[in-house]
Amino acid sequence: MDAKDVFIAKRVAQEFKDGDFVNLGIGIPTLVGNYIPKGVRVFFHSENGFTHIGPMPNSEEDIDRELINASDQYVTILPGGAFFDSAVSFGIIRGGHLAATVLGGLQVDQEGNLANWRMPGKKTVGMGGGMDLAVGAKRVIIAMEHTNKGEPKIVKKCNVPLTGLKCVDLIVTEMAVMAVTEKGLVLKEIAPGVTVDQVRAATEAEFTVDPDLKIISVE
Amino acid sequence: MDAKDVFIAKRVAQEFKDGDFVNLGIGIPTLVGNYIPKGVRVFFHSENGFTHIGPMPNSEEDIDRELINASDQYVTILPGGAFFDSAVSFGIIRGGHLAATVLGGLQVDQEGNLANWRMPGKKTVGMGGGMDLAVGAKRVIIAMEHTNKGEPKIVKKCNVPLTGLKCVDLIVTEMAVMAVTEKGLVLKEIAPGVTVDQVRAATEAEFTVDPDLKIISVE
Amino acid sequence: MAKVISIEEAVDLIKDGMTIMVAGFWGVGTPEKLIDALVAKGTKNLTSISISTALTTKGVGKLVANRQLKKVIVSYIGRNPATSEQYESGDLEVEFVPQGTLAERIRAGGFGLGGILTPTGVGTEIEQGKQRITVDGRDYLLEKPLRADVALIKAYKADKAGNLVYRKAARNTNPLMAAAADITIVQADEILEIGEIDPDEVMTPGIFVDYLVQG
Amino acid sequence: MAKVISIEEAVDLIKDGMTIMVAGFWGVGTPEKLIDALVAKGTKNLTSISISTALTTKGVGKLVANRQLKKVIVSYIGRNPATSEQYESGDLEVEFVPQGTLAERIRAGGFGLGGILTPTGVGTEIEQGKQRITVDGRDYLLEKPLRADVALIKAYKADKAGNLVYRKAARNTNPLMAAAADITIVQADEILEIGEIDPDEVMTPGIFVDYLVQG
Repeated sequence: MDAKDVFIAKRVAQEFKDGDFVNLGIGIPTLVGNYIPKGVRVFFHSENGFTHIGPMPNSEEDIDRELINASDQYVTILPGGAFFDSAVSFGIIRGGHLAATVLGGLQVDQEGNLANWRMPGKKTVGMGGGMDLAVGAKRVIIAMEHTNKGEPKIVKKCNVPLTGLKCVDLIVTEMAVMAVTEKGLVLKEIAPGVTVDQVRAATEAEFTVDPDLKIISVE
Repeated sequence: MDAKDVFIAKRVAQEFKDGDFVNLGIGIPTLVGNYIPKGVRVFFHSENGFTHIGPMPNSEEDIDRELINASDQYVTILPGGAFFDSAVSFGIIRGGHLAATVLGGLQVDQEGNLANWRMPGKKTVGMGGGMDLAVGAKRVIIAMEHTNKGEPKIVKKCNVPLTGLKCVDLIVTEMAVMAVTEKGLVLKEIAPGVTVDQVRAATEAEFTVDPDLKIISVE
Repeated sequence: MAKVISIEEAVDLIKDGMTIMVAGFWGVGTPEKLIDALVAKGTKNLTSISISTALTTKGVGKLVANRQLKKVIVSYIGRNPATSEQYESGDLEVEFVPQGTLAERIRAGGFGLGGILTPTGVGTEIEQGKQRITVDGRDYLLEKPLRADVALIKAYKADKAGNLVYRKAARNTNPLMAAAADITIVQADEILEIGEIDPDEVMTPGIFVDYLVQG
Repeated sequence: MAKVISIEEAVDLIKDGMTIMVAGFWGVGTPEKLIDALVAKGTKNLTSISISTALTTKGVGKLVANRQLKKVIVSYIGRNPATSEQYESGDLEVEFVPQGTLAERIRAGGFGLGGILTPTGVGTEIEQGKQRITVDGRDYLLEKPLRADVALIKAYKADKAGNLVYRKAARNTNPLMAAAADITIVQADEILEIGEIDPDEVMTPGIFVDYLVQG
């Protein structure tokens, strides 16, 4: 596991309130589940049709072949969970019943547009439930590395196919936490040892700096 | 119970095939359930949320207060029935999963338009599930008296508010059975002792007479 | 996560002028204790969404009889003379919605749809003010979502995670309305501990439920 | 009323060129025995509607690998190299539909709706060729219903009236697809007598089901 990714996941995990229902996308977002602060109960929604995703089974004989998560991994369900069909599952997503979703990103632009499903020139595998999550969850948090091989991922305007229009609320990277506001991107927090100038150099988008800028603090 | 109404109900009851799911409206249509021919299994759908409506409970202690039909009568459910919510119940109706519905009529016109929910000048109580049944069931059978105090109910063009547009397939009255076809109304059967001229006199709509005109036969 | 509260606390969540959804069909599946408490409290100028206005002694009908409603969105008002009387006198606004359309509009409200296209009502009075859209040669009406401030739900069994199970014909609009309000309050015959309802048996997942009241 | 038939009789109902729906999510909730029999039969030029094309050894993926499909309507084709290969070579048409939209389109097909309005996909590539409709200030795409000639369903328990019960995450698209095809065929782990499933426990009412096959 990449240390940057763990750092991002830990910071994202601070975003939830006790009792929140949350959907985690694949990649860095999946890691977030490992770092929920003590005392905060977060319930995870699985788009294939249940809430209260539990840990993976301890042993082969604990596996239930009809209980997988959306990434086709055997999981368990915690007490209080419920199963439902795909229409209800996406009704939950689209209807704003999730406090948040955490998704990866190829690009996010300063208007909060998100691109994460298709990269021209690479294989197209489909959007799965990503487009629904992007427009449906109450808060859309993007957990991604700040740049791709030095190339900024937080841009003025996305130039790869969009997943959702003006849907992003918060961007968490290994360098920074940025909020998408009506007045544009606002740098809210920076990683320890990182300067605002370094964030600016790694970011194509315009952003303002919160007068109350904080240092990201994770355990 | 009016003898005319029983006659109509008995004739309508001949319209079903073994295994059909059917919804019966209030009034004459409700009577239809009493006269299903032997050997034909018809399953009744209750729009408040189940199939396989069974008979009314035999005694006070057999009543289940959470098991009523859409007319607020205590009923039972036959083996093979299932409960579901209102969206599924009307999905069944709208989605064409009912072989037929039997509805009453204020007016039916020669294009198959149906008016049965509201009579100007009288109290408006609402359409309930009637408009959904009119457009959704595979066959819409209207069970009604041929005239209202001598006034034809089968008309050239409905002049009271419509329930559904071009939705009626068959009209069964105490005088006649008429089919709505692409070429207009066709008189298919007449009641014993009734002449075509009498049907014509009691009908405002234009209709043709099936060359194979039959006499309605009920037990 | 559902919070168990008293009936008084529950009806305190409903303020004058709010829109409420009341589940049930002729009172079957209606949380009558919540309705009774709302009658006792006398909250006014409510808009109510329900299948019918039931009877003057049942379900939403009690709120009509007590003149607490300014508008009802329903498919049927027969059998409740109070509704007809207030409707005719102009004291009560009545929006008639075909029952299947009502169910879909509520579901759309809960599930984030901007509306649904239904063939129901095309060419009738209820088309007035609505957009007609042709899809693959057939005409449909665009019907918009319905939501409420508060949904009043009646369950047979609930667990403290808010998972609900209904019984027989009492299910009707309950699962739809539970998802379509900002605050969902459930009157349950039985309130069980978390884990006491099989997750496969749940008819309304707890994610939709805010408050539980002992029925 | 459902009729119990053999797997061979079941796949004989599927003809070259038909559209099929295949329930399941990564094969969980997919009637694999029906798929295997369809692979053995070699029926060609099918269009398939499913969440994903699963793996080459699972679910719809086997039909892709055996080149029996001319088109797939799916939300995801990752993890199945056969799909990607045929898609890139132009041998297989792929229509990508966001997963939640796919679920609603299938439901609309089964429930007689002319379509639904969803915010999903507004402003993205998948808006192409679709109508954008503004409702109360928010933009939605009009998404049309999907239906199939045959739906292939996997149940845990069925009774001979066709009532179905699913288990855990195997429910997914099963209840939606069961209602949205001209012919609905169910592979059930257990086929029970009528009356052996509690009517409150039924997840898909028998009215939607035509044929049962022992799983």
